[in-house]
Amino acid sequence: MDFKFTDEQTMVFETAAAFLAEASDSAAVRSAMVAANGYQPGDWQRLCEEMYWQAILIPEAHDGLGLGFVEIAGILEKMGERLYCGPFIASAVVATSALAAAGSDQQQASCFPRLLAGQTAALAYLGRSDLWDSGAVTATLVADGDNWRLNGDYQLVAHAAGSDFLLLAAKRPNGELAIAIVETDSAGVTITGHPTMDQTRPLATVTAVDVTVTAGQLLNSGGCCAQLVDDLADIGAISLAADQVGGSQQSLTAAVDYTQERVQFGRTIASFQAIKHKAADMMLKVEAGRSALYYAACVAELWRQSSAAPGQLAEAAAMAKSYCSDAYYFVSGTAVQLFGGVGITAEYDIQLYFKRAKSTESYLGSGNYHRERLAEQLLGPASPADQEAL
Amino acid sequence: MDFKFTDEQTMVFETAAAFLAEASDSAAVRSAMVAANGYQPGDWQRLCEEMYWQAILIPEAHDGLGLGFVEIAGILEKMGERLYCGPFIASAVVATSALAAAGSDQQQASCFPRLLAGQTAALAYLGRSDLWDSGAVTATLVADGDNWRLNGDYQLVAHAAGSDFLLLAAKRPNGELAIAIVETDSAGVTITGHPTMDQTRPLATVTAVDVTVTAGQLLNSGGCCAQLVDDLADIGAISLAADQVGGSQQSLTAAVDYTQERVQFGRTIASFQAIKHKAADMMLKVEAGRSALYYAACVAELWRQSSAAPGQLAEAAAMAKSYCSDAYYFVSGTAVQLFGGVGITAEYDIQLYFKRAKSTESYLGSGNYHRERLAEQLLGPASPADQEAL
Amino acid sequence: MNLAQNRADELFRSEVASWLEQNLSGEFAQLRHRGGPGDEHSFVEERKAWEQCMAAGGWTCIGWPEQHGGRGASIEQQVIFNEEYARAGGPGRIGHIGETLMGPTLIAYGSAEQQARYLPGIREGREFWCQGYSEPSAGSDLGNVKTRAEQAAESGEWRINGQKVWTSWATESNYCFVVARTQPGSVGHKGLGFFMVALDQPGVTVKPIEQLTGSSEFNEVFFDDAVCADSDLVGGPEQGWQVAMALLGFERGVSTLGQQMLFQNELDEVIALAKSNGSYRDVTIRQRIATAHTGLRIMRYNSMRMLAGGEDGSLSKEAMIYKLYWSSWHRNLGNLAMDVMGAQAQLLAGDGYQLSRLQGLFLYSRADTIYGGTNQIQRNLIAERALGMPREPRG
Amino acid sequence: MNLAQNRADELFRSEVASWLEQNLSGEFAQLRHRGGPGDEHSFVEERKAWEQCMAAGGWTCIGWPEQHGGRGASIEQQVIFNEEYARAGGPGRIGHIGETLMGPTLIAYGSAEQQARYLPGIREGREFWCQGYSEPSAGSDLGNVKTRAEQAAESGEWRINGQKVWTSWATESNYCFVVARTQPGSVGHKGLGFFMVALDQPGVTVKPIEQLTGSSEFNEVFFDDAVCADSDLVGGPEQGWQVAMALLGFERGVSTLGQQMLFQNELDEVIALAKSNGSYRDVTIRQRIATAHTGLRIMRYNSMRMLAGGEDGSLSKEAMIYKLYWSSWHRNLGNLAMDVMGAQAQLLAGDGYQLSRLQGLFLYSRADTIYGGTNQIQRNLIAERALGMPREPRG
Repeated sequence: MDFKFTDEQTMVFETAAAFLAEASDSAAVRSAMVAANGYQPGDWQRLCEEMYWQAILIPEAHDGLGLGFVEIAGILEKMGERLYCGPFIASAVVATSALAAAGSDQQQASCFPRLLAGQTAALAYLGRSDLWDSGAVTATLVADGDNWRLNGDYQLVAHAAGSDFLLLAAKRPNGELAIAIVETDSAGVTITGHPTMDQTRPLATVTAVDVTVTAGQLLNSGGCCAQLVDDLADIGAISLAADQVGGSQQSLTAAVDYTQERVQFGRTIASFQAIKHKAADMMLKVEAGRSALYYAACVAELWRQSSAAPGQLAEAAAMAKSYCSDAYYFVSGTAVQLFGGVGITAEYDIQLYFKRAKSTESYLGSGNYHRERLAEQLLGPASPADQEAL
Repeated sequence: MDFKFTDEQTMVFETAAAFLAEASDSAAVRSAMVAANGYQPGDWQRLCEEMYWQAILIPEAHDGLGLGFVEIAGILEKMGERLYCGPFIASAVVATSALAAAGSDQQQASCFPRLLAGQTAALAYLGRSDLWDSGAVTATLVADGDNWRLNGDYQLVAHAAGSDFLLLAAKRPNGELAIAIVETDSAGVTITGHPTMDQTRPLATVTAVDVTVTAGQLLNSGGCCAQLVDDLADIGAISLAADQVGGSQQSLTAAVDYTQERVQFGRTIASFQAIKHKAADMMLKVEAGRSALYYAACVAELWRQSSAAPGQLAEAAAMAKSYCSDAYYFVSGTAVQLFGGVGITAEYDIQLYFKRAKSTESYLGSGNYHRERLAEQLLGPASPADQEAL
Repeated sequence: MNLAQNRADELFRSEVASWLEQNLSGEFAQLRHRGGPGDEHSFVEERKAWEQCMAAGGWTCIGWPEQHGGRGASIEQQVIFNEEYARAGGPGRIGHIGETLMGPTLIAYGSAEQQARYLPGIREGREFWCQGYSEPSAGSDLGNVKTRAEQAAESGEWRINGQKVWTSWATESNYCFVVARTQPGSVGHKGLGFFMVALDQPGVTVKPIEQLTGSSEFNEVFFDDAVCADSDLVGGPEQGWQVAMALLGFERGVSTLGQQMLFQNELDEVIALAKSNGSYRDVTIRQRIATAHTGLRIMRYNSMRMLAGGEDGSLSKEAMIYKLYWSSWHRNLGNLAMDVMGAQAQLLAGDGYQLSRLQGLFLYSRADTIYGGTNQIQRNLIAERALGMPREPRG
Repeated sequence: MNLAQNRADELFRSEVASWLEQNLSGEFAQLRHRGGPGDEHSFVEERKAWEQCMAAGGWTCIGWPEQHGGRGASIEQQVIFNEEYARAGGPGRIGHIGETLMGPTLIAYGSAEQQARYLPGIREGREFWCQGYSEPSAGSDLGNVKTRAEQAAESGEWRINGQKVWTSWATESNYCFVVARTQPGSVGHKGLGFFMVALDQPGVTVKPIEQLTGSSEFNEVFFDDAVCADSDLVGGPEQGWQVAMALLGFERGVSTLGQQMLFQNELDEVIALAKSNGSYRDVTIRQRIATAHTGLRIMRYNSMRMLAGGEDGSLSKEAMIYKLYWSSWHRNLGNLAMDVMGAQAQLLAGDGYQLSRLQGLFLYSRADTIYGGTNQIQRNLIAERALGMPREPRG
C-alpha cells in the first residue's frame, strides 16, 4: 500500500502539464468547441505523435507503452485542468481497455496499430439514459445465417462523431450481452453529432439498422459481456472523476488568483474573510476528491491486472464519481461567483469549467446515482420487493 | 388577504414576551427540566390565572376567549424564544382544538371548565413512530355490551404525564377511527414518563389495557375521526413550527449579542466577515420560517372556522414544519458554533435551544417527511405501484 | 392577519382575467409565456406593442396614484394582477423598470415638471428605461462610483463621462438613470447625483456583453461627454445617494411580485417535466421540488409581510434578505431543472447555441447571485444594517 | 502508487490480530468497543491496565524508533495496527496523547535527558499526558496565550500562572504540556515556552467542565504558582511556538488513523441500526449513509497521501484541511445517527441523563468543530497558509 507517485510518474505528469498548457490553451479549446466533431483532428494527431498517450494502455507486445491507470488518471487530471477536448477517454481509455480486456489476438493485432496511428474508437451501449450500466443496453443482435444482424439506437455517445470504429453493445435473444467491433462507415450505421451545452464534450446518437456482424467482430468470442460493460462504465466514471479533479483544481487556482488581483472597497477581495473561507471549502473538496480519485485509479489498475476483488471497482468508481462530480460543481460554481460579473461573460474561461462540471456530473451517473449504488452495497436494496427477490 | 397583525394582536404578543421573560427565564426552565413531569405545576397555574392563555381557543360561550390561531402562533413564538416547558401545545392547542371541533355540547360543558381551571389534557394516537397521521393509530376499540373496551400502546405522547385526562384514538373493527375522552386515573390506563435528550419537552408512553369507554366519552358521536386526527397532527405541526421560529429568533439574537462581546485576535468576533455572513444566513432562515409560519397560522384559523379548502391545512403545515424544522436546526447549531467553547457547556442556554431544535425537528415529522407529503400533492405518489392503485 | 379575499378583490380578479383573455390573443397570442428570464430579447417590438395595448386598457402602472395616471391599486390588487397576468402567460414586461422603479422614484422625489415630462411615456408604454448603477471597478458598490458629471456654468447642462455595466435593456431603452459623481474628489455616498439620461445621443455607446448563455442580457454603457439637462437631475446634485436608495427600496417592493409569477411558471415547467420524464419517481428530486415549491411560496409571504409594513419604498429591515433569498432560490431552481432533465440536459435543439428555456434558466440564473450586489455584499448588508454588526473596514 | 500489500505486511497483520485475540479477553473483554468519543471516561482504571498489558506485549508506540523503545513500524504497519485494533474492538486509548503527540515531539525536540526521563513512562503505559494550549480569552489562538512562566533567578525553576481550558484527560493524567509566555510583554508567537508540568502538585487545580452531554469531557486547568523545573522546558524559553507547531503537525499525522478506526465503528453502528429499524428504506438516509461511507474512506486516503509526504511531522499543505474535514464529517455523522433513530432518538435509557453511544455522538460531536481551532479558524489557516491569501488583520 503506497500513496506516493514514482519518479517516472511525476515526470510523465509534469510533461503532460507543460504540453497541455500550450496545446490546449484557451484559444485551442475555443477552436475545438466549434470544430466539426468537437475537436481539431490535427491537434489529436499531434498529441499521438508527440506524447504517444494513445499507447498507454496498449500492451508492449503490441508496441504500446504498457503503462497503467495511475498514469491515465494523472494525465486526465492535467487534461481536466486545461479543458482538453479530444477523444482521449472515449478512445484511448475506454475503447482501448475493452479491446485489451476482451479482444482476441487477431482483434488486438488489427485494432491496436490503428489506434497507435491516431485512429479513434468509441464504445456505445446506452439505449436509455437513466441507467449507466449494462442494464441500459437495448440494441439487439440476432443470428442471420453464419452472421448476425445488429439493430438499435445508442444515445449520448461521447466522441462517436469522427471516430473510425465503434464498439457496439447489443443483447442476444437469450439476454446475454455481446460487444461488436463495427466500422463507422459500415452499411446501416449512422452517427449524428449534437450541439451540447458544454461544448468541450461532444455527444452523438448512433443508430444501427440491420448492421451485419461476423463472428470475428465479436469481443470475448461473443461470450457474455455484461460484466465487461459494467466495468467499462466504471472505468469511464473514474476517468471523468480525474477530469473533474483537474477542472476543480484549476477553478480554484484561477479563482484565488483573480481574487488576489481584483480590488473592491479599496482591498483585494482575497482579503475578505468570506472569500477566503469559500476558497478554503473549495480546497477541501479538491483535495478530498483527489484522494478518492487516486484510490480509484489504483483499483482500476488492479482491475486491469485482473486482480481487483469482486465489487471493488464498482465501489471505488461510485465513491470517486459521486464525490468528484459534486465537488467540481461546487468548486467551479463558487469560482464563477468569486469572479463576479466577469465570471458569467463568454470572454472568461471560468464559465467553461462550470459547464464542464455540470456535463460530467450527469454523464455516467450523478452523485446521487452512485451513492445509491454504494447504499446497495452497504444496506441492500431499498424496496421490500427487491429485498424479497434476493 | 392581509399580512399585518391587528393592534390587539400586537399587544397580546408584547404582553406574552414580558410575562415569559420573567416566568420562563433560564432558572425557571432549568427547574422545569428536572421537575417530575417536565414542568412545575405552580408555574402552569400561574400562567392560567394571570394570562388566561388556556382559554384562547375555548369559545366565548364556554367562558373562553374565542380567539384564534394567529394569537396562538404569536404566543408560541414567544414561548419558543424562552424554551417554555409547560403543556401549552398539548393541552391548550391540540386537545382543546379536538374538543372544540368534535366535542358534543355535553363534553364541551364538562371539559372546558376543567381546562379553564388549569387542568390539562393530551391527545394520544401514535402506535408507531414512522408515520405521524391517522395511519399511525394501532389501538383498538371493540364493543362490549353497551360500552367499548379500548386496548393499545401509545408512544411519544408529549406532556401526557401529569395530565388530567386523555384523548385516546383507537380503531374500530371496521377500520374507522374514534377518539375517546379518558380520565388519566381510569382503570387500565398507565402513563410512563421517559427521560429525554431535550429535557424541555417531556414524552411519555401511554398504555391502555381493557379500558372501559362509554358512548358519552366518544368525540364526534363516535363517528369516524381519521380526518380529525390528521388535522390535529397538522395543527400540532404548525404549533411546533411556531415554537421553532421563536427558538430560531432567540438563537440568532443570543449569538449576535455574544459575538458583539467576545473578543478574539484583538477584535470582537462580530467584526469578522465569516461570522457576519453566518448571521446573515441565519436571519434569512428565521424570517423565511416566520413567513411560512404566519401563512400556516392563517390557514389553521380558516380550518378552525371550517372554511379551509381541502388539502390547504396539510400543505400549509407541511411547508411550515419542514422549513422551520430545518431552519431551527441550522440556526441553533450555527449559534452554538458562534458561541464557540462556551456554547457546548451545560452552563450556557444556547445548547438547550439546539437540543429543542433537534427534538422538535423529528417530532410530528421531519423536514423530509413533510416534503414527501408536498411532493405527493405536486407530483403524485413516487412508486409505480401506488400510482397504479390510484 | 388573514387570508380572506374580499368581494371587491374578487371582482377585480375577474376583470383582470377577462381583459387578458380577450386581449392576449390575435397578434399577441404568440407572446404567451415568452420573454421570461433568459428569454428577454424575444419579440421585443411585439412586446412593446403589447405594452401599449395594456396601457390603452389601463393595465400599466396600476399601483401608481390616480393623479399620475395609475389606478391607485392596493397591494392586494397588485398581487392579484400579477397572479392573473402569470396565469394567462403574459409575456415578460419590458416596461417594468420604468413602471416599478423609475416611476415610483419620480413620484416620490421628482419635480412636477419631471413628473409631467416622464410619467406619461412610462404609463403609455412609449418610453422605456434602464438602470445605470454598477461600474466595472466598483461592482455594485455605489459608494465607489467613478462616473463623473460636470455642469457647464452658463447653460447649466451636465456632461457625463464614465462607464456603467450590467445594464439590462440598454439596447431597447430610451433612457437610463445614472448615478454619477457631481463633486470632483468626493468619496463614498457624498457628492453623487441621480441623472435621467437620453440614450439616443452621440455621447452614449451601448455595447452588449456576450454571456455564458451565448446571448447578451447585459450591456456596458459608455458615456463620453453625454449631455443631460439640469432639469433631468432628480433631487439636488448631492442627493443622488438618497434617491438611489429609495429606488432600491422600490426594487424590493411590489416589483418583486411580478418576478415571482415568472418563477412560478418556471417551476411549473420543471414539475411538468418531472412528471413526464419519470424523474418524479426519484425521491431526491421529489424532495428538491418540494423544497422549491415551499421556497417560492415563502418568497411570496416574505414580500407580503414586507409590503404590509409600508407603501413608501421604505421597507422593514426584514426586506434586506430579499435579494439573497430570491437569487439563491432561482439559482437552485436552475440546477434542479438540469437534474430533472438528467444527462439529456446537455443536448441543444437546432444548430448553434440555442438553449431551451430551462437550459437558459440554469446558466442565466448564475448571474442572479452576482449582479445588483453579489450574495457576499447582500450578506454584509444584512449583517450590518439589519443585525447591527460592525461594518466591513475599507482598505 | 499502489494498493498492494507485501508479504511482510501480511505477516504483521496476523501477528497483531492474534495478539489482540489472545489478550483482549478475560478481565479486558469488557473493554471491547468502549471508551470511544463521548464514552472516554468509562473504565479508566481498567483501560490504564490494558495500556500496560499492551506495553508489555510491545504494542504501544510502535511507530517510535527502536532506540526509544518503539518498533520503528512503517506507516503501512501503523495503518494495519490501527485497523486490526479497531476490528478487535480495542478500547479508546488513554495513552494516545503521550504516544502520538508528546512522545514524537520529545523525540524531535527534547534533550537526551528529557527523552530518558519521559519516554519510558509513555511507552510503558505508566504515565499519561494532557494538552494545555487553549485559554479562555484566547480560544485556540496560541499567539494570544496569556499564561505566564517566570524563572527564579537562583534555582532556575519556573513558576506558572494562568488558566488553560478544553483540556481533555486532565483528571486522569500525570502531566500536562503547557504553552506559556516566558517574556513579559511579548506578543504573538514570540516569547513563548513549552513546559512539561506535573499535575499532581498544589499549584495545579483541575476543574471539569460540565457539557451539554451532561458529562465532562473537558476541563479547566488553573495554574497558581505551579512549579516546573528548567529541565522540563522543551527547547529554549522562546522556542515554544516552534515546538507547539511541530506537535500540531504530529496531531495531523499518524495519530489520525486510530481516530478514523473509532469513526468506522460508529458508522458501522449507524448502518446496523438503519438495517434493523427499517430506515434503510428511506432514500434520503441511504444517500447520507453512502456519503458518510465515502467521506470516511476519503479521510483515510487523505491521511495516507499526507503521510506519504514525510514522516517528520512536517506535513504537506494539503494536511491543513485535516481538522476541518474530520470535524465536519463527524458532526454530520452525529446528526445522521439521530435521523436514523428518528423521533425515538429523544428517549434516554435509565434514569438521569444517560446517553447511548449514538446519542452521545450527536451532542459530543458539536465540540469537534470548536475545540483545537474552530472551523472558522481552520478555514483562515487553509486560506492563508495553503492558498497564500492575505492574513486576517488583527484589531
